[in-house]
Amino acid sequence: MRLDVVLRVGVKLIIPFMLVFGLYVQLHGDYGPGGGFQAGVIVAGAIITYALIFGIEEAQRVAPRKLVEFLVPLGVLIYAGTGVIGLLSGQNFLDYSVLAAHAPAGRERGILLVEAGVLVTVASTMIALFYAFSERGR
Amino acid sequence: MNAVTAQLPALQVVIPLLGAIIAAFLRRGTLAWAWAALITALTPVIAFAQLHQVWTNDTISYRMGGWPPPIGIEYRVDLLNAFVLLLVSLVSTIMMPYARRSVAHEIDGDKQAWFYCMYLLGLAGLLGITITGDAFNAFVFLEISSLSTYVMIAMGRDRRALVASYQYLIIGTIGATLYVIGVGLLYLVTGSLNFADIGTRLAEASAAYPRPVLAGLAFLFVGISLKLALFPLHVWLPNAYAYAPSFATAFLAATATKVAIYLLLRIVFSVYGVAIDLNTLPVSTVLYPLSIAAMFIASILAVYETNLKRMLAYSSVAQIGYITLGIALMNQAGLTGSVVHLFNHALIKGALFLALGAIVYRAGTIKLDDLGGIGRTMPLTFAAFVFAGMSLMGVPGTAGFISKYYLIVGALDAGLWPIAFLIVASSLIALVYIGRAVEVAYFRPIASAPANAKDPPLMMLVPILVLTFASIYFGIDTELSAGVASRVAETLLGGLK
Amino acid sequence: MRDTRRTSKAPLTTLTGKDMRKAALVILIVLVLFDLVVKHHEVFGIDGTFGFVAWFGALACFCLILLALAVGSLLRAPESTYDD
Amino acid sequence: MTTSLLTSPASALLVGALALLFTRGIAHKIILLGFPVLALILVFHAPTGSVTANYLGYALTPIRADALALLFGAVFALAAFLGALFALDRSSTLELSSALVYAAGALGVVFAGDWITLFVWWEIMAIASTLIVVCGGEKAYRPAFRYALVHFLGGVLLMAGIAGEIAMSGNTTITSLKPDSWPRWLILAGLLVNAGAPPFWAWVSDAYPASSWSGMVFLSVFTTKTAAYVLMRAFPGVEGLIWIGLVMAVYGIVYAALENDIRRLLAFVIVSQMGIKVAGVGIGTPLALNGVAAHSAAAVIYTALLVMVAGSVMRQTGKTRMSDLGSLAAAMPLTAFACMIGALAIAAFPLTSGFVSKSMIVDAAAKQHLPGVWIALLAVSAGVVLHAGLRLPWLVFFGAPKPRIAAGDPPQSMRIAMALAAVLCMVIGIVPDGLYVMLPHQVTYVPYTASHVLVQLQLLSFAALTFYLMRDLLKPQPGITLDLDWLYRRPGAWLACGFDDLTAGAWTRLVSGINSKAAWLHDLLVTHHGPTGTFGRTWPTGTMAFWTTFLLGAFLLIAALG
Repeated sequence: MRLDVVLRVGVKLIIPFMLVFGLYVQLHGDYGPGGGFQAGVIVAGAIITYALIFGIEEAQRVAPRKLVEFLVPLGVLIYAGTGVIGLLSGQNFLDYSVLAAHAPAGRERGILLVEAGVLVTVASTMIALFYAFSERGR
Repeated sequence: MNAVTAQLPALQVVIPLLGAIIAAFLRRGTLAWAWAALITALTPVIAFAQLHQVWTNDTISYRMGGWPPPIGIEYRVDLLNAFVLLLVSLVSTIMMPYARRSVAHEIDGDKQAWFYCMYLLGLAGLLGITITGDAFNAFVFLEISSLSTYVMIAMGRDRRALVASYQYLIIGTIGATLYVIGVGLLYLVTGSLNFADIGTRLAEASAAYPRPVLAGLAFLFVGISLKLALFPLHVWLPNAYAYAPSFATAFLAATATKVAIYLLLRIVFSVYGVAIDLNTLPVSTVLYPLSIAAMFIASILAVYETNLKRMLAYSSVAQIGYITLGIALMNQAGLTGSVVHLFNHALIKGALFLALGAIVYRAGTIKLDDLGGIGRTMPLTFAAFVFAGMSLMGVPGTAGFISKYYLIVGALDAGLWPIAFLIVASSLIALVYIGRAVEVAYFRPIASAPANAKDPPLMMLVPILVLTFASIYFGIDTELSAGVASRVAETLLGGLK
Repeated sequence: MRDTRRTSKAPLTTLTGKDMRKAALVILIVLVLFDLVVKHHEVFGIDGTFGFVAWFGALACFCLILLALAVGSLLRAPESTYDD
Repeated sequence: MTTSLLTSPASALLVGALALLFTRGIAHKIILLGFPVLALILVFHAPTGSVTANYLGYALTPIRADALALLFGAVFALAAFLGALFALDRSSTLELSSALVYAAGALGVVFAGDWITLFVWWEIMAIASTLIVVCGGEKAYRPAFRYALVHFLGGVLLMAGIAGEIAMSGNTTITSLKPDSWPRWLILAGLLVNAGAPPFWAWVSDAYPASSWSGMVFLSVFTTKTAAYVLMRAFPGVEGLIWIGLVMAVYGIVYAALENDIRRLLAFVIVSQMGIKVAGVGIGTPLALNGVAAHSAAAVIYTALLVMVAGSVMRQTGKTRMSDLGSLAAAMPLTAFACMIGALAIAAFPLTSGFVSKSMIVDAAAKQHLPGVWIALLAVSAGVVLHAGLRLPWLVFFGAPKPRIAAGDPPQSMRIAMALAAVLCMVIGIVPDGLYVMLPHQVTYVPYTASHVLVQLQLLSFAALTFYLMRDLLKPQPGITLDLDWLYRRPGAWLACGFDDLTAGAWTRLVSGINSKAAWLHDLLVTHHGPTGTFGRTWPTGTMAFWTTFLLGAFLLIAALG
């Protein structure tokens, strides 16, 4: 497939849009359908598409295996860490109202952070799974 | 200080959870072990503080994210789960010093940190199931602990570990699915996910929709029964225990099934028992035959088993039979026996599996036929095995005796003397399989595998001895185990008229 | 008092012989004669009588020996009886 | 509570027994001697009153330190020390360690305030004492087995009785009982087995002489005396005990008079002495019970002394048959002297411990106006010259010279042990007040009146006269005297041999029948439960899913139908 110009150019054009769409789904998750899980899959899809067309080595130059495996726990850490901030500032665990001056604004910010954590973990897990399967045959 | 005390329920779960994530960043095995040991050691402190609080004051209720129940998730600590929390966290802490060498011996260097990450995740999951007052949250934690368990089992050296893990994964997933269907049914009829809240709404719901309420119980019961390895849904357990890394086996045997039993107690007594007369529910009807079948069939299986880990795994299935038998009796003494056996069995099996792990570490095999004379080359380890084994049989003066005593009294109170007789009879089968191991270990000529074996290093030996001592000690001082258990039984039966 | 003891024992060793036997006899008689001086608090009537304990001791011992001989003639068996 | 349990004399001795297993050399000896001394100190520091605990909902009294318990506790600790000192040269760690456990069991029984605690220590004693018998060597295995069986039987009787008593009265505390219900009869029977009462008394003369030269010292002290102690607590004044006791006393005298083996002779002496105590318990007045307590205390010391003498003779000469022994006084002067002190004490000669204790029981019978009992006790007192009082010392240490036996007094530690015991026998006899103040009941008793002394001197000297005149009839002869154990040993032997062809044939058929059935059962079990059997092999995941569905369906069905 490497020699297939149409695919290569097409994919290069699509990938930025996929990433932006991922971000859109991510941010839209506060009010409508969407959120970190779906966004994470879309972002991972972008990388996986890249890997399918340009080969696994190319993809791993963009998203190295080590980085991906690092991001898996990092996302969870962001999630749980956000919860811990509530604990540290004297509120209950996962109570985000302390993140900003107004409680509703704080909760909004908390959900944003939590969703970001979910995005990171889901995306990196998907990619890691893909890597694991694709390297199995060798 | 007060602020910390108020946050204890959250910390109980958050500390191991965060600890697990951080362990994943640590690359070196020893470092990850030290971290996991530190994190584990914090959990019984919290559990003890909570038990103390519950014992002296009252139930603790914690609002996750500040949302009041039943809308938000509630962490609710009463005597029963405070007791289980302490048990799980304490046994894990005692076992941690053992982990370093055993894990280093059985798992490749680069995977050790990953193993500890999974272990902490599993611990967090088990503690989470125990502490949460929310049915769906319990499902989430059930999945967290199960997933990490699958990984831990798959990390065993034996190739069959993968198959065992896969089979457990399928069965575990079926179990979790049934559980979540049950929760869904309850949510449909009561509109709540909070255990206590469902309990209060169930009377009304049961009058309006009797069938879904019963169906919900059926799904929850069977789902949890898969997790706690109730006969005949136990088949995943022997292989999972046999091929998992030694430390993981000991950890799972001591904690995982106990937490599942806790969940069953919670559903049956704190949810259904509050609203519905338990004698009209088919719980006892189903549990009696299965428990007794487990006590006998699994014990006899253990007699014929030549792999010591599988032998003890079958023994676990049989012992779970005793616990569920106590639940089936549904009276004060029987339930006390159940709860106290949950505690004692965790100690006993912890000690036994750790001893087996030490044998793997030194002699490299757990095939009974290859272990001739091991009792003489590993005197302390095997002495611990014998003492814990005596406790398993229920020799008077050991912890196991206390459990069986209460169960027998419970059976007699229920007017079921044949069951009391069966309890004694099945205990004798334990004598046979432990006796078989003793015969090989002490009276056979020393075989080649144990010839160069000796007692394991102190770090491994001390946890074995501590747990063995505990499984004897709690036969003499029954204040903590039986004392708490009988109060727990009282509260659980509070709903029963 | 130790003397009484020896009287019954000393003649058995080859060293002493007749003299000791005589001495023992004297002591026995003296012991019985003491009953004239010492007041026994009798309970059953017979126990305060003169020389009661003396003759009773001899008789009891005699009876016990007879009993022992009877038992012995009936139940004595070689040491190998139970060799199992 | 926990502290007082840990510092109880019994647990101290258990620790000592454990420590013995792991030490050697001088430390070993220090522990062996030190822990009994520690136990003795702890007896006197036992918490006054009682320590209570709760076990499985039963109120337990693991420690009840009243006057009686303190007396027996002190005597047992002292005896354990003497026995340990005597056994200092014994190389069998198992025997010594068991001896300390045995002593711990006895102390545990003494301080036990409830039946459950008592039973636990009772069984510890049974196990430890069996081990001591086993340590007598290969010849002791069968006697040890029979000993274990009898004590197992006694333990079962006692346990059944205790269980019944608790079930019927709900009371765990050891109090004075009347045998008016079957559990109490069972308790009494269990206690009497240990006391050496008929029909099971033969275990004493069967097992004790099989033990080693040092082991029998411990054995002679604890089992029977603890039984006397518990009888005192639980069944004082039960009239039947008087007659059982008298039968035991006469039996002991008669069999001892015929016995050839010095250690078997002493075993009969123990039963005979126990008989007097059991009879005292049966009389049951405060004076009688004081007498039993005092006599037990005295008997522990002088019996131990005589057993030590026998042990020394056995160890130094390798012989125990009196027909092989004689005139050892010159070769073993100190042992001979100790033997004489012991003989005087057991004969209740004035100025010895036996005199100040036994006369209380005899007097109690008189005070209760029991003429038959009184006469019988007097006769039994006279009969002592037939065994340990005169027959034993005469035949072993004096009497006709036998072919020269090259032997001397035993090693120093054994000599010291015997000397200490002898001194104790005399001290108690000369200053009885030290013993009297420890007695359970407040009774003023003056042993040294002219009448008492004269009665005892007359009795003993004229009994001795009879013995002297008839001595030739009681010469030691090889052989044994058949006993009640014949009833269970002979049929046992027949059974073991297969007593005749016919029955043997039937037996074989039966066995092969059982075997084939057993093999069938075994095959069945393996088919289903073996590692590759129906239940044992790993089921396919689908089968498991099926069972899950089945269970779910069954549950739903039952729920729907119910």
